[in-house]
Amino acid sequence: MSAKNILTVENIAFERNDNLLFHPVDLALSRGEALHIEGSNGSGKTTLFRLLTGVLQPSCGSVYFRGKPIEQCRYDYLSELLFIGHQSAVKGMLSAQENLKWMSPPATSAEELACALSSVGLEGYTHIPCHNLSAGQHRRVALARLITSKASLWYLDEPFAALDKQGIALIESCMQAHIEQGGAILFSSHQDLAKTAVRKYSIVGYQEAF
Amino acid sequence: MSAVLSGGFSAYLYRDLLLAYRCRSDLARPLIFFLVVSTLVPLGVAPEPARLAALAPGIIWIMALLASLLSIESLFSSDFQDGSLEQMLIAPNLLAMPILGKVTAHWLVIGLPLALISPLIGIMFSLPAVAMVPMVLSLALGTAVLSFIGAVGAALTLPLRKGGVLLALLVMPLYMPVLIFGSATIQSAVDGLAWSGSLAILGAFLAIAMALCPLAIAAALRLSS
Amino acid sequence: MKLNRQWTWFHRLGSPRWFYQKTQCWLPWLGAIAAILLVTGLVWGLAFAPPDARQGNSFRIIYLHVPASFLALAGYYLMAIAGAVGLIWRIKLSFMLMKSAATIGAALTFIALFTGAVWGKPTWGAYWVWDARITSMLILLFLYLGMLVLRHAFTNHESANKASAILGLVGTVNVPIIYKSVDWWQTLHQPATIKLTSAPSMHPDMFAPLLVMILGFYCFYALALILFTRAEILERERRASWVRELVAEKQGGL
Amino acid sequence: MQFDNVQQLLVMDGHGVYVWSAVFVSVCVLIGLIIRPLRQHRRAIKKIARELNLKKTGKLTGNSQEASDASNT
Repeated sequence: MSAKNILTVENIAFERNDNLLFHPVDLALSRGEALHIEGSNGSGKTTLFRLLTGVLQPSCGSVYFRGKPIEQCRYDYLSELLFIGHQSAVKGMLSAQENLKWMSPPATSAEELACALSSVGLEGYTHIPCHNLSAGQHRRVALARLITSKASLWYLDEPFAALDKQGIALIESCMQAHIEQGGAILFSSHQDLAKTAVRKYSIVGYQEAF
Repeated sequence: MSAVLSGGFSAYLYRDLLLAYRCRSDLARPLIFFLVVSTLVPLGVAPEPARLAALAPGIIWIMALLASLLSIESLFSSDFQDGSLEQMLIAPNLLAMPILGKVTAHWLVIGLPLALISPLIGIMFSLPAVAMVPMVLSLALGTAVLSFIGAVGAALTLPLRKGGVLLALLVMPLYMPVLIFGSATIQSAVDGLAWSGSLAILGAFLAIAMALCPLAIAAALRLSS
Repeated sequence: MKLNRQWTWFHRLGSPRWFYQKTQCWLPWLGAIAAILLVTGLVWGLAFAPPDARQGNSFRIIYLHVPASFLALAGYYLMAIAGAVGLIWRIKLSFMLMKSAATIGAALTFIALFTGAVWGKPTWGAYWVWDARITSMLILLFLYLGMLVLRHAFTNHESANKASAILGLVGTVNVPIIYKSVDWWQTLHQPATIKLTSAPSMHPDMFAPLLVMILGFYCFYALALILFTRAEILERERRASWVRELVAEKQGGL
Repeated sequence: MQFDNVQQLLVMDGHGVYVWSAVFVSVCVLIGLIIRPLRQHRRAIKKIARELNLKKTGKLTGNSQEASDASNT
């Protein structure tokens, strides 16, 4: 595994109730590159993300971060990682700014938080408890982390879900900027990116194990 | 990820206390339950002070145990629903630290108030004054142990929809030693004996629970995703 | 396909197929030994052992109560160890052993409780007596029931196995604590009554059948464990090729 | 033999009912612990055999049957 690859995945498979969820996955991701994971509903994309972040242990195969298995370099792998899943991990009782402050590096100042929130279109909502906001706005608070985060490796599970046109364009520009700065992105989505060039990888659901 | 998350213990303790403070009204729920259920006993058993005083140590402890059990289920379920549990699992720091932070926050918010309010029940049960201090101390220490063991049950039954009763069944056998030594502290104080021994054993339970429970909770949380 | 877990002998030992075939020939022998030990022990204890001076003939229940409670406790530790092995090395077979040990353990604890309660009637005049031994046996039964109920609550087998393994480990830490605290609680509230299991101080004629019964129960436990696990293996591995050949061959033979 | 005849064995000077009820229940539970896994074992074999037959007959009537087989196992 050449050190250039920030992430290498060697035929990962996961078994639930004696059924393999998807055909073993083999992929590699290097700096300054985005990989678009395609797959029908229920083909196991979310499970793949859980396997990549190390929350679930694969039935066979393994994940390498810069050439080392993630079990051995857990600390620096996870400090370099930003994962945004289906759920937006936003607390209803906290305000949008408090939520973002909680999820971004401690050094970020109040101005940075405010400008990140305004750039995702939440100017007036920074100090309102989030249970008053809509699901789309919750999603935007979660995605504001893309601006404040310093992680180099991004895992985005369906970032464009519940977002309007303007939100999608905004997120795509963030991803474009991140790639140009040498970051790496692995994202799953049902729609294609308009501008940025991406490699595609499709997951095939598995009917029945061996 | 970010230093705030890797701060672990203090970060989660602060956040959970802030969240509890934001919805202060449901903090009173376990306390009101504790008071109401304790008033059932004289109605059910007998109002004579002598008989009540004989029952008081056990009853107060059982009510505190049930109040703590009631409130433990929501420890992880709100984080599980909105996805912040997944972020906790991915944080680079040791998973035991956020768990310690959350359980301490739960104890500060539920266990300690129960202990502080228990003299009120003691007076209602005509408990002798000498037993008030050991009662508060044993309840304070005991509810901390109950929070740790209850958190293990809550983490195990997290992915299940109706985990409430199952949580009680799983955790009840593990609560019994704490109940035995907790009510024994008050009982020996009422009888005028030295009560520091059983209190020390409660402290030992707390030490064991604080060391081992986070490991079990971490393993159970990883399982729930 | 490079398997990231290299096949050590430990893993081969843990493969369900090896277990299924190996135990095929052990079953008749184990069954015979267990039957002989249990029958001789029971007949010897019930008919030939001398009656106890104080309790008369009702003490003969000891020949069922002591082995059952002995095995119930030992079974709990075996279950927890199987769960731990399954969790650490992720061996399917040890999870199956754990599941079978949970069922057998619960049944043995029930036997211990029932015989203990029935024994209480002639000795203390009441069916349920809060004697230290019986109370800790009751708590052990609740621990077993907690394991079984938790296992059935999960739809996905893997998380059911892991959750009950974790609960088993938490339980093992608590079992000695529970036993010690119940003993301490017993001395606090009641003067020491007749200790139910005063085995060693018994007359040799009484003690010999007890030893035979304990050995018999151990063989029985191994037999039941193997039977339960074999059934579990067939259920879990029904898609494996060796299971299909086995069934086809058995079908051909019928 | 401690007792002269069977009748005394059953009565065991008054304690017989307790001893024999305990023995009866314990033996029933022990036998149950043997019968249940055996029955479970037989049921599992029958289930697998039925799956095998389904697959065998499936092959005879062409591949379309195969697809429906795979989905419902």
